[in-house]
Amino acid sequence: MVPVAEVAVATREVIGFHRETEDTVTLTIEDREARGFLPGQFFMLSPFGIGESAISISGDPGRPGAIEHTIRSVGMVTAALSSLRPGDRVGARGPYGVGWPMEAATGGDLVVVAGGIGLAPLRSVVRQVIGARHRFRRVAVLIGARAPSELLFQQEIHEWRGRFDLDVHVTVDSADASWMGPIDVVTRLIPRMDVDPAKSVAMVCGPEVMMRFAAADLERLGISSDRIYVSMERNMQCAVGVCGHCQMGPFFICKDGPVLPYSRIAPYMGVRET
Amino acid sequence: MVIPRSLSTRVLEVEAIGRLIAALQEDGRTVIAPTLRDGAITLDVIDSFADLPVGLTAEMAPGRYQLVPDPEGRLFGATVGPASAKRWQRPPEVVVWSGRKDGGMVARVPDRSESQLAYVGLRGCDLAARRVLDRAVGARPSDAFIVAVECTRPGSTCFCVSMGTGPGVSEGADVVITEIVEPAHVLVTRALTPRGATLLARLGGAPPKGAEEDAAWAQVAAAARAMSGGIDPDAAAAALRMPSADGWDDVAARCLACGNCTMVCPTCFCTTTVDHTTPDGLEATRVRLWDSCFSLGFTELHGKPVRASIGSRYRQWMSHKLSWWWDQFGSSGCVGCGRCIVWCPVGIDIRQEAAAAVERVGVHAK
Amino acid sequence: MKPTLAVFKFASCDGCQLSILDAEDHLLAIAAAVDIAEFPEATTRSEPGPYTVGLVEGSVTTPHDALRIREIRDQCQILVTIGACATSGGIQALRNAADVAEFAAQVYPNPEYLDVLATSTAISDHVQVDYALYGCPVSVDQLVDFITALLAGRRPSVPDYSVCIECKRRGSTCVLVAPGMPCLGPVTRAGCGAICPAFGRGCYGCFGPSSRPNVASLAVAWEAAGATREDLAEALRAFTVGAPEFMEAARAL
Amino acid sequence: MRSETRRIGVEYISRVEGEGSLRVLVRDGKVQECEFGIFEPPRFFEAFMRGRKFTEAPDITARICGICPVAYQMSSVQAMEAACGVTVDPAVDELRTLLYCGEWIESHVLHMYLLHAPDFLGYESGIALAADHPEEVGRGLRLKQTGNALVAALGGREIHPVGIRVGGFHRVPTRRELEPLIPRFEQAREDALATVDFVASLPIPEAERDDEYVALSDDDHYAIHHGRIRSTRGMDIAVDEWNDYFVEEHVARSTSLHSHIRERGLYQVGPMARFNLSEELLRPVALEAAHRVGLSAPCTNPFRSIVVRAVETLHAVDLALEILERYQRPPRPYVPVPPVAGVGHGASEAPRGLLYHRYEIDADGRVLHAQIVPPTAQNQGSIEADLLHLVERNLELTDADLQHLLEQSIRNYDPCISCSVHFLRLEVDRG
Ligand SMILES: Cc1cc2nc3c(=O)[nH]c(=O)nc-3n(C[C@H](O)[C@H](O)[C@H](O)COP(=O)(O)OP(=O)(O)OC[C@H]3O[C@@H](n4cnc5c(N)ncnc54)[C@H](O)[C@@H]3O)c2cc1C
Ligand code: SF4
Ligand code: SF4
Ligand code: SF4
Repeated sequence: MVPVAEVAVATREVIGFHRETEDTVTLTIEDREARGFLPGQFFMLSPFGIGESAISISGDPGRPGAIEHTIRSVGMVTAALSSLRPGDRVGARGPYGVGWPMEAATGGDLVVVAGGIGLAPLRSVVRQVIGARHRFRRVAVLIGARAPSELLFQQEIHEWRGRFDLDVHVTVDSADASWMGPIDVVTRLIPRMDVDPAKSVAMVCGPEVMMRFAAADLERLGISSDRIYVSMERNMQCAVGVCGHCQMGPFFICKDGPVLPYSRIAPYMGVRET
Repeated sequence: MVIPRSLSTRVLEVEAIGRLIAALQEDGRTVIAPTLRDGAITLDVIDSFADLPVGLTAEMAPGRYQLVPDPEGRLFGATVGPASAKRWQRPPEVVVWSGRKDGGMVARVPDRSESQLAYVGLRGCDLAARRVLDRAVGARPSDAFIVAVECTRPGSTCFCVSMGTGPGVSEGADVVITEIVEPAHVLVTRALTPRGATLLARLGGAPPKGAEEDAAWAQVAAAARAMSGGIDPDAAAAALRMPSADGWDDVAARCLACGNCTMVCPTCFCTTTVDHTTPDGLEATRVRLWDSCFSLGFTELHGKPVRASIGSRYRQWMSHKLSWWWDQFGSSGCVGCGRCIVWCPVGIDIRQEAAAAVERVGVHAK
Repeated sequence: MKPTLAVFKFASCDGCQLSILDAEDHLLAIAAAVDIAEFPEATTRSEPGPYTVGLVEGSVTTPHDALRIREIRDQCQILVTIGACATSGGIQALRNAADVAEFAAQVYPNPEYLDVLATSTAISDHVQVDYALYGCPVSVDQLVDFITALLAGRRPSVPDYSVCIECKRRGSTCVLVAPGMPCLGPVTRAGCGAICPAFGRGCYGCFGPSSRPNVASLAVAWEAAGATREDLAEALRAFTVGAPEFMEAARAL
Repeated sequence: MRSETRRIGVEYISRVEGEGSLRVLVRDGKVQECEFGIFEPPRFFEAFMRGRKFTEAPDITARICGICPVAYQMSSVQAMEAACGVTVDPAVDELRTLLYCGEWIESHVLHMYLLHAPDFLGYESGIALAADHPEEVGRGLRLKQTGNALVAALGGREIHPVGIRVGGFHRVPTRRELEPLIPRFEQAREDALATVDFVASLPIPEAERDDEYVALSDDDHYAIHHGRIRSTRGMDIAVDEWNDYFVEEHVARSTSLHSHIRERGLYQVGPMARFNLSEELLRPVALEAAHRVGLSAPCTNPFRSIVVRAVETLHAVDLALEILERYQRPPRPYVPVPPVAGVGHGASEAPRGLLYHRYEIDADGRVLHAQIVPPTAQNQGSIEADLLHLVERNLELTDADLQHLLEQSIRNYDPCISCSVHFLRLEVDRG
């Protein structure tokens, strides 16, 4: 058996492009094999000859034949990905990793907490929820961005906010007077959530410190740490647990995660340089 | 030690190794065996019997390796050298794929690079390491032909007994040799697989006399008894499951973070991939290279390493080997070969560091 | 439009820029992919800036060169130092701890004609540098890979780990452990392919310090190999003597 | 002729290794000044060698010049071995010859194809030449690569190889390691033969000017790193008599150091010197090729040096092939060299000519004094003499053509300016 990481990278066509913010774009990539995916899983995308990066699926798991990725340009690979346009080809392999616990969340309340680009993998969650709204009880979506201009999926969030069956809050770290919403870190919204802690599942994605604060607030709210899920980020090269880079304690973030129950990962998040 | 009845046992004269090598070569295999190379007895491709380091052995200590003559003229006098089978099992540099911009990206990783190989002289720890490494990287065992050698004179850095991987061999090889010099210098040889038995039949030899077989058993057993110290795998696994970030300063002051331990370890599997392109940008290649969790850039995230201090890198390595490996792959990541101890330029000894970690946890518990 | 490439020389042996011409297999392909606008060692052609990429060889040793590097910086979108002279001052930085007037008097009958600075310094001591390629000389393979990375828009892979990693990839026996020779490999940046141990000697540090080198501990290994701390300090004060990590470590020994 | 002043100034001579400049001043049809200047900043090698271990000399002095590091390594180890009274094993010495052949090949080929041939054919560079003459340049690159491969096989890399040490090599290769080079050298011999024809076909200007030619010379070998120092005008001295015969001094019209033979004056070193002294000792295939293209000693036209280089390349390829074919791994890579207080001299033939080293070391093997005389320093006087000679005979040329001719003439010497261990900075008129 040849380890999966070492299988040929399929080249796929980019079929859609949308600029979200100054440094972030959403690409739609054709997926004829339509293997299906779970919200929270990711692909390894390779712009030809530039390298490879782990990029979450940000689109609708229900949409066949196409996969959306939302990419923030922070370095050479993500810059090259961001410069792709419909008709271009990109190397892609995946989906990889353990996604969000959609099953566990079914039938209860759901709290989604996203910071920055962390909204990308959670957008799949919200979309799946909307597609099967009856399977969840109360659903709260808390979104934080550094500034209004950095807020992703603005049109879509506007639509979410228009729905009565979603409790959507958006906050920014700083903004000028034209911003009508709250200016605060996203975790401040947590204590105000109107959910039933015992029957809630929380899904959190954002910078590591933000996730720790969020998890602490969620616990305070009464959601137990094994029902709080975080999506971790580590240096990742193979995506199938054979290159060693993404290890964090006993976990390979690529295959045991990236989504992990906070109860399991928290002890390691608490230790310096793990 | 329970060893299953082997398919056949023969006593071979020492020179029979020449025929064994030739027979493996006739079968189209490249033979890898211990040979003298640049000052050490190490695994490498050999052509014939003449390439074996007959009459030479090595003394090993933390950070120290010295060739010494073996007056008894053994073929397999030296235990493990710097190279392990990992070099062929998971080579240091592999083209993962290559392709043209307008075409696809073509996989290049050979299905199994080892199938045409034969190893002669792997030890119990080496065999265990092959299983552990295959398991870790999700590879099926290769069909490389393996002639193992049981250790009768382990070095001071060996601790296979504590890890349960040697010095006797009961699985993972086609043929097992015990080289004895008393009552006579012969190779007590048994086959563990049908193809091993076929090979042995080609070599001739005689059924063992009781004395020879007893000597072989006794010497391996004595070697096991004589091997002191080592690592208490359970205590280490427990102590390192949730390691504190403190307590590593001492080893950090000594550790060079040079990565030698991970490079020589037969089970360490960390790699890094790099892409290359032709100047016109039309062709690209992705190469996978051995890397090490001791490299500062290994954990780079958002431009900064997650594990910046040397202490945290040592902690990662040892915790992974001795503890988290159990969670991940159901065994220890260390097979007790001692390579990392010998080939650490400053002689850091995983046995001592593990004991220190266990001790620290013990102290905390009190 | 093709990106333009310019190669500049400061105090050096020319070996690093020669490495470009030593890239026989790739030379013409590179020359086809970039417009070599300035490269006096190879061509009479000399186009004015600005240039996309400037490769700078050599260290700054004269007042004139200290000015020239500023002009070059202004002309280059991406400025890359190639080799030990440019990245750390080169072996000629040995003068930095000595009396240059006395040095000059040693070598030249009329030292008063010399117009030199008291120090040989790295390019980055004078201007901002975008990338550095290490080595005395740079490795041809690394140089080619670097240029193709820039052309492709890839992050150049310049290792920061130790020579030991390459030494073991190459399959060499550790010379520090086995015969017990002093070797700078554990504190030296990889990139050369671990040539020295493969050729039967200890690394002499020509690629400069690896990331966070632990020289103090290496001293113990050198002592075990029969060398003194002074030997180690002297070895560090050689081809990359100007690299702060080596300079300070040598002082502390 | 009208009264006029012509100035030709080339600030930065290209396609030479290092930084050099050219200045010619002609007034009323008379050449007033003619200077080939070197403004390579000094790097003080001889000064910082003092106090270093004698074993470091090959690695440190290699850094004088990236084009001919092997020459520096060879002259320095020979000087140190002489100081300590040690002779290396013959088999190891032959391996040194092999290494040196590699350097001759790659350096000569680099110069011929990439730096000098473009002059004769009117191109700005070897790369530009390749566009119209892909076959020739391809051949040159292949040949150069073979030379480089040989240096790398023995020393780990092409530039500043790491193999050489005082007493021999750090490690000697196995026969199996060198064998793959044999077919490449067979190809290289074809390429080198074709190179002789190629360079002989270039339009070579007439510019005979007799000079005193100085080189190492051996009775039974075309000398590379052994022999006495001989000249075409009868000098015949041992290497350690160097300072009795050669001086470096200031001359009035230049600020740079010029080498002279005491009481005799200018001389030149390099391929033409070697050829003029040892033509008959060339490998038969090289000698035959030389004669076939009409080259025989004495050759006094510096523009024909490119042909001599081609012949020497063929010689080096053929010699290397023979050494490779009969190679057996020497029993020991080096002889131990315990330091002895004293003085040692070493000389060898760098591709561009004689390279002399002299060291004084103490009983601990510390260098007390170092003296290094590189070939380009010795040739500087002859280069200027050539320039003067050419300007005087070609005053009718336009400035541009004259300048081109003069630059080309400088390149005849393949000057390796970076090895100007002790050149002075020339005041350059940058106006
Ligand atoms: C599971 C997972 C999902 C992700 N999903 C997304 C997403 O949906 N959208 C998005 O924009 N980004 C996502 N990232 C982050 C993205 O992978 C990095 O930003 C990207 O790899 C940076 O590469 P670069 O070459 O552009 O940056 P550079 O700064 O040029 O290079 C960063 C270097 O760091 C290393 N590196 C490896 N992995 C990472 C990493 N995860 N983050 C930072 N550096 C890394 C590599 O060696 C890389 O060369 C995700 C990461 C993970 C692990
Ligand atoms: S950790 Fe050390 S002793 Fe254990 S298997 Fe690896 S090299 Fe051998
Ligand atoms: S020989 Fe030097 S570079 Fe190689 S492993 Fe040993 S210490 Fe490191
Ligand atoms: S091993 Fe060390 S000295 Fe030798 S070439 Fe490499 S970096 Fe330079």
